[in-house]
Amino acid sequence: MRANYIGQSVQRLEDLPLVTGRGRFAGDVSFPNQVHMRVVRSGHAHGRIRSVDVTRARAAPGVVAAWTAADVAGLRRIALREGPDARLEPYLQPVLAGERVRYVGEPVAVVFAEDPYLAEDAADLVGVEVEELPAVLDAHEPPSEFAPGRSTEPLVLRKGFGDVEAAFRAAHAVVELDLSIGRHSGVPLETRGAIACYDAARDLIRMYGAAKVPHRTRDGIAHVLDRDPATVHLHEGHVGGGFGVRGEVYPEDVLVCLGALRLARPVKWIEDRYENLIATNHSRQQRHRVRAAVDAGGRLLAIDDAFFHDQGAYPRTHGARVVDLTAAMLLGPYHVPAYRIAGHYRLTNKTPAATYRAPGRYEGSFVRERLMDAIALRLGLDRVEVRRRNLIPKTALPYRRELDAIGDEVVLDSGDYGGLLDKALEGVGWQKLQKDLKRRRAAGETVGAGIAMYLEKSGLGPRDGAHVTVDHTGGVEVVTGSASLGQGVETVMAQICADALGVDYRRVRVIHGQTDRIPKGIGAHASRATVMTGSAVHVAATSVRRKAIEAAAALMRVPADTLDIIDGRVVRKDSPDAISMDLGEVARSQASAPDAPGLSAEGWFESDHMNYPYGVHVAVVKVDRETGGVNVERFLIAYDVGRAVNPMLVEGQLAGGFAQGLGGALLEEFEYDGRGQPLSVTFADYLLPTASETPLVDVILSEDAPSPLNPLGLKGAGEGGITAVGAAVAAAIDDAIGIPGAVTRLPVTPMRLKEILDRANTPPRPVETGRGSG
Amino acid sequence: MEFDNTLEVSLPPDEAWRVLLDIRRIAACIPGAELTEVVDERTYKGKVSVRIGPVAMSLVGRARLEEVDHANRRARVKAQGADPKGRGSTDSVIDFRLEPAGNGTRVLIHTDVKLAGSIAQYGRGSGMIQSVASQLIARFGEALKTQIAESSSRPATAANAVPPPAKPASGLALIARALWDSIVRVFRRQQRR
Amino acid sequence: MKIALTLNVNGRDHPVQVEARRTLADAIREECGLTGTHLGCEHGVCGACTILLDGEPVRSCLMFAVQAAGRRVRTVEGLAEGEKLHPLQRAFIEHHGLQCGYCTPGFLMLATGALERNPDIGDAELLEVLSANLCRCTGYKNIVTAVRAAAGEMRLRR
Amino acid sequence: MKPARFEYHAPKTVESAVALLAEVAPREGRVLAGGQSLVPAMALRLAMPGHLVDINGVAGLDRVRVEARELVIDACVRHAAFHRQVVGGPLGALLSHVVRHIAHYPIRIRGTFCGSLAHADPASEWCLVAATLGARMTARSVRGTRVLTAADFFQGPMATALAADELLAEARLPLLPADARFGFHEFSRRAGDFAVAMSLATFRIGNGVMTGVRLGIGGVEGSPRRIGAAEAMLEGQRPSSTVLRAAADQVARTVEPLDDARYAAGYRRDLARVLARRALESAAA
Repeated sequence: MRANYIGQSVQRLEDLPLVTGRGRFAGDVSFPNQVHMRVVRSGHAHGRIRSVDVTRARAAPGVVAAWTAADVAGLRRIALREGPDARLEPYLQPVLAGERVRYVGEPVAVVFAEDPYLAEDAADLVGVEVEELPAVLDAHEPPSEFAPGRSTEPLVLRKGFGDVEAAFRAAHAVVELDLSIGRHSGVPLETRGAIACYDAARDLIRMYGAAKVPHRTRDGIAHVLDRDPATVHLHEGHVGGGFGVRGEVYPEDVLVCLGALRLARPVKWIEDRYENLIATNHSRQQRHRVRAAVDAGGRLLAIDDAFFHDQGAYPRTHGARVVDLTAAMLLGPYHVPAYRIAGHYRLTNKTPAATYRAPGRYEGSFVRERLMDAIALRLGLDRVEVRRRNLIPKTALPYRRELDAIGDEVVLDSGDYGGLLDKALEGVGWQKLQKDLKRRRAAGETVGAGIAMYLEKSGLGPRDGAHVTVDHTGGVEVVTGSASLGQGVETVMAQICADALGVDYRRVRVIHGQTDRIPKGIGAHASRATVMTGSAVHVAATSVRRKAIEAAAALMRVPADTLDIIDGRVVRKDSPDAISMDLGEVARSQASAPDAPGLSAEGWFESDHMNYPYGVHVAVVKVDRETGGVNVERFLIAYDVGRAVNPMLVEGQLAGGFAQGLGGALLEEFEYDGRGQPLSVTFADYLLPTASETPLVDVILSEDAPSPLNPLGLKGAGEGGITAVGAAVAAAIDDAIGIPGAVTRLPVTPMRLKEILDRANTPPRPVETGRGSG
Repeated sequence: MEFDNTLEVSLPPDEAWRVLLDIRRIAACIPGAELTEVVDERTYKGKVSVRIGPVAMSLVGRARLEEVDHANRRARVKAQGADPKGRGSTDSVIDFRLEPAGNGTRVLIHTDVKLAGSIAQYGRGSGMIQSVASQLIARFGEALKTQIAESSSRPATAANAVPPPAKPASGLALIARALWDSIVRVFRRQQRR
Repeated sequence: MKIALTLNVNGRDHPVQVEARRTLADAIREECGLTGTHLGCEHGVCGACTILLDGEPVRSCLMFAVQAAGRRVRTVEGLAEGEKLHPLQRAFIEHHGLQCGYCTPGFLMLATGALERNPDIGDAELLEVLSANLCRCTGYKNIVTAVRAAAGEMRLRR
Repeated sequence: MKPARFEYHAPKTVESAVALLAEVAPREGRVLAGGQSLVPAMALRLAMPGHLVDINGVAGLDRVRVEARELVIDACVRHAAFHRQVVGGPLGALLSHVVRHIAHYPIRIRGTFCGSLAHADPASEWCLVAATLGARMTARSVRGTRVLTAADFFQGPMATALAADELLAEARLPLLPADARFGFHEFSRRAGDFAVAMSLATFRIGNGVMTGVRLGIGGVEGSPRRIGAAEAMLEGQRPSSTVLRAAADQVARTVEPLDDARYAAGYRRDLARVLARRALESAAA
C-alpha cells in the first residue's frame, strides 16, 4: 500500500471557514425564542448558605425564571467520568450549592432572561447571604474537616516497587528537595458555552457546544438528569481550544439542559472570562517532598516521593486521575530500581482542579529533572552525563514497570532515549552553546542553558471505532467518536483514510463530536485521537477498499488481485489508463446489495496498552539580575512521535504546548488571598504569554521508534510540547545565575527570583543533608 | 488587611473613653460615612460611600459595639456591610484601646479589614487598596482626635440625632480591591433597594 | 431605551436598534449577524474582537455600538473578495498560522490594519504589533511567519 | 461581563459637554473619551456610571499644538498621535519613545493622553511624564476654567483634584530646552503590560555638569512624582556613575511603595532604585 498522504505536511481541511469568519463556535449558535442563562456564583471561599433570595431577580425586566438549589433538589451530583469511586462519592459537587459554598465561583443560583445583559442585571439582584467559615487554602497543611466525619483528604494514592529502604541504606549520596508547581490552567481563548434545545415530540435534549469527550459528557449529563443517554444528544461545533479543561461535565451543562426541558425554550449560556478563571477547572498545583538515592556513579538506586495535590473544593469528573498520572509517569525515561510514591489528594477552598495538557507529567517532569540536576551538583557530574547514564537503554524496550497508569500496565513500548538526546544536543549545538554562554557571562550577561528529558503517554484505549462510507459522488464520509479542539483531527483522519482507501484526502469529510452519528466514542484527549481513532479509520478504510475492489472486480469481470484504487478510481494494476471505474460508480452499484447496501465499513481498534513517545527540551534564558526578569531567548524540542501523519501539525502541537509550558514556568498563576478570594480573575492578573515572550521554538521531529502497538506505528503528539518546559527553564535560570538548585518553585516570578538572588548575596546557608537520612 | 494606628489626645482617659462609645461621633469621623438608624444602644445602621476612580460604591450594613471593657478601656466594633449592586461585602473589626499618656490619652486602633466578592479580587489593585485604606484610617484617626478634643467643650449630642450625610470620600480613590474599614451596618437583604 | 443608528460594516449599511450599553462587538455579532468577530475576554486584553475602525485596528469590545455610527467598520467577513482570499487569509492557511481558529479573525484584522498602514513594517515592530493579541494554540511562531509572508506578497502587489 | 445600563450623551461642543457633565455628575455621570480603562471596569461591573458624556464627537478637541513654549494636548488626542514626533526637539522624541510602552497598538488607537491623566492609574506612563515635566492641566466646568499643576493634580491611586463636574480639556507640557536629554525606563511583566515600576529623567549638561535635573518615579507609589531629594544630589554634579548611583539610592530611600502579594514594598523599592539609575544613565549617555 503506497502511502502518499501520511507523512506529508498537507494543508488543513479545517482552515477555510476559520479564516473567513464562517466558524461555528458555541457563541455563534443561536435558536429563535432562546433565553440566556446567567449563573450567580459564591463570593465566599467557604461558608454556610443562610439564604438565597431570587425574588427581586424574578421580578426584574426580561427574566423568565430564576432557580436556587431548592429548585433542582432532585438532581444527582456530578459523577466521575470513568465510573464510581467509593472514596470520592461523598465529596461530589452538586449542580447548585444548597447548604455549603466551598469556593469563590461556585454556582449558587441561576437566572434565565431574554438577553445576556438583562440576565446579568437580574443575577446582580440575587441576594446570597453566607455565614463565613475559615477557608482551607494549603494542601500540605494537615487535613481538616470537609463535612462532619469527612476529612479533606479523601484518599492517598500509593505506587511503587523494589526495596526502597535498602536502596537508601546503600546509597553513596542522597539528595532531597522540596518542590512546588503553581496553580494554573489551560485557559483556552474561547470560554465555555452550551446551548440546549428540547424536542418534546421525541423527548430529546440536544446540547451544542460539546467538546473533547462528547459521548462521556452525554452519559454524565444523562446521569445527573436521570435520563436514558439515548435521549441526550451532544453536538460539537468549532471549539476554541480545550487543553483538557473543556468538555467535561460542569454544572452549567446540566443547567442549560434542564432549563431547555422545563422552560420549553432553547437555553444559551456563554461563560465570560471572569467566570472562566474562577469556575473552569484549574490544574497543576502540587508540592513534592522528594528524595533520591544514587550510587557513586550518579546512577539512581531509588526515588521516594510524597506529594500534596491541591484538588480544590470538589473532585471533578477526573476523580484522582491527575494524582495517578503524576505517580505513574514521574520516573520518566530513567531506569530506577526502587520507587515509592504517595499522592495526597487534598481538598481546599479553591476552584476544583482536573487535567490540563500533560497532566501529572508537567508536574512530575519538574520534580524528576530538578532531582537529576541536584544529583549532578552533588556528585560534580555533568548535567547531560548524569541523565545519559540513567536512561533506559534502547535494547531494554519494551520495558515493563511494575506500576499502572490510570489502570493501564506501564510497558514502555519503543524508544531510543539516548539517540534522541544526541539529536537534541547536536540540534542545539550544545558544545558551542556552552562556549557562547561562558563568553557572554564573562562579558557580564546573566545567561544560561538547561536541559530536561521526559516521557509522554498516548493512545489511551481501550478502543475506538470509525465508520467509512463512499457516497454516490465518490466523496468519502468518515464518522468517528473523536473530537476536534483545533488540533487538526479532520485533516489527519482524512490523510489516513485517503491512503488506506486510495482517494484524494480533500474528498474525505470527517465527522466528529456528534453523539447521534456514532453510539460510542472516547473523544480526543490524552493524545489519543491520532493513535486510536486514526487506527480505527485505517482499519475501516482498508475494508472499504477491499469491498470496493471485490465489487469492481465482479462488475469488470477481472480478478480482484489485478485491481488497485488510485485517486478515487478502481484501475487495473498493470495498465492504470485502461478501463477503470470511479468509486462513486462502485458505491451506486452496491446501493441495492442484499446484505449490506452501500459501500461502507466499520472499523474498530483495540489497545490494552498506551504507548510512550518521548522528548528532550533545551532552554536558553537571559536574566536581568536587578529586576529578576527572565527572557527565554531560545528553546528546542526534540520529540520522537513514532510516525508523523502530518509533520506540520505535529510541530504546531509542540510549538503550542511550549508556549503554554512557558506560561506555567514564568507568568501564569491562580493566586488567592488569605481568605480564599481569587486574585487572578482578569487577563491583567492571569498573564498569558504573548508573541513577545515566546521565542520561535526549534523542533526536531524524529520517527526512530514507531509504536509496535498499532498498524501505522503512531504515537501521540498533543502534549509533548509542554511536558518539561518548566523543568528546562528552571535549569536554565539556575545555570544563568550560577546557583544550582536555586529554583524550587514555579512560576519563577521576578520577585521570587530577586529574593533568590538577594539571599544568594548573603552568606550561603548549608544545603548538605547527611548520607542515607531516610 | 491589618493596620495599627495610634494617636494622642489631650483629654484624660475617662473622658476620651466616653467619646469613643458614642457611635455617632465615631461615624462622623469616617470619610464618606453616614449613620442612618440607631437600632439599640450598641447597634447602628449606616452606609459608607466611596469613589475609586470610575468605581463608586456604597457599602450598606451595620456596626455593633461588642466587648466593651470599661475597666481596661478596650472596645471592639464589628462592622459588616455590602454593596447593593452585588460587587462585594466587607467584614471588619476595629479594636480600640486607651492608655493614659501624661495627662492626656493615647488611643491605639487596630483594624482588620476582610473583604469578599468582586471588589476583593483585582490582584493589580490590592496594593492601591492597601495604601488608600491606611490613608483613610489615618484620616479617621485625625478626625477622631479633633472629635475628642472638641467634645471636651460640649456635651454628647442627643441620643439618636443623625449627623448630616457626608460626601463620598472621593478625594481618596483606588481600584477595586475593596478598601477602607468602616463603622457600618451589618448587611440586611432589604437594604438592597 | 434603544437608540436607532446605522452601522456600516464591510461596506454595507446595517440599520440597528440598540441600548447605549451594547458593545460594538455584540452589535456586530448579534444585530449584524457577523459572528466572525469573537469575544475572548470582553475587557480589552485578548484581541479576539479586533476589527478595523476607519482603517485602524481597535478592540470592538471596548467601544459601544453607538460610538461607531457613521464610521467604516471592517471585519474578517469583508477580507476576501468573493472566493478570492486576501493574501493574509491564504498565508495563514499555507503557514499553519491557526489551529482552533478562535483568535484568527482578530489577528487577521490586526495584521491587515498594520500592513495597510505600513506595508514595509520591520520585524521588530511587527512582533510588537502582533503582541497585542493572544493565541493559546500556536505558540505564535506560524502566525508571525504567515504575516511576514503576506506582507511580502502585499508589497509586491502594491 | 456586560456593562450595566447608563444614559448616553454625545455633545458636539465643549460648552454643551461641560453643561451636561454638571447636570449628570451628581448621578454618577462620567466622561467617555478613549474608554480603554473605563469600559473594562464597566464590563466587570465595578464601574456602573449612571450617565456617560461621550466627548469623541466634540469638534476641536483633537489638536496638538505649541502655544507659548508649551505643547498643548487636547482632551481627545489619542496615544497613537505620538507614534510620530508631534513637535521638534527633545520633548517630541521623549513622547514618541514613551508611547511605545503604553499597552498595545489597538489600545493606543483609541486611548487618550488626557484620559490617562484623568484616570490616574499609578502605572500610567503619561502621568509620570506629566508629573516629571511639570505639566499644567486645564479643567473646565460650568463654573469656569482653572489650571492645576501636576503636583496638585495627582492625589493618590486613581485620585485627582478634578471635581466630578470638571472636564480635563487639555494638558500643557513645557517644551524642553533644545539641548535637554532624557532617559525613560519601565519594568513590566510582558510587552505592553502595566508598569510595575518606571522612571523618567531629564536634564541638560553644561560644561560637564547636570542642570535643570528632573527625576520622576511611577508605578511604585500611589501617584507618580519627582523625587526632589535625589534631584538635589544631581544638580550641578558630573553625571559620573557614583553620582548617579547615589541619587538612585536616595530614590529608594525616599519612595513609600505600594505593597501587595505579587509585588511587595521592598521589591518595588529595589525596582525604583534600578529604574531611576537606568533612566539617569540613558539621559547621560
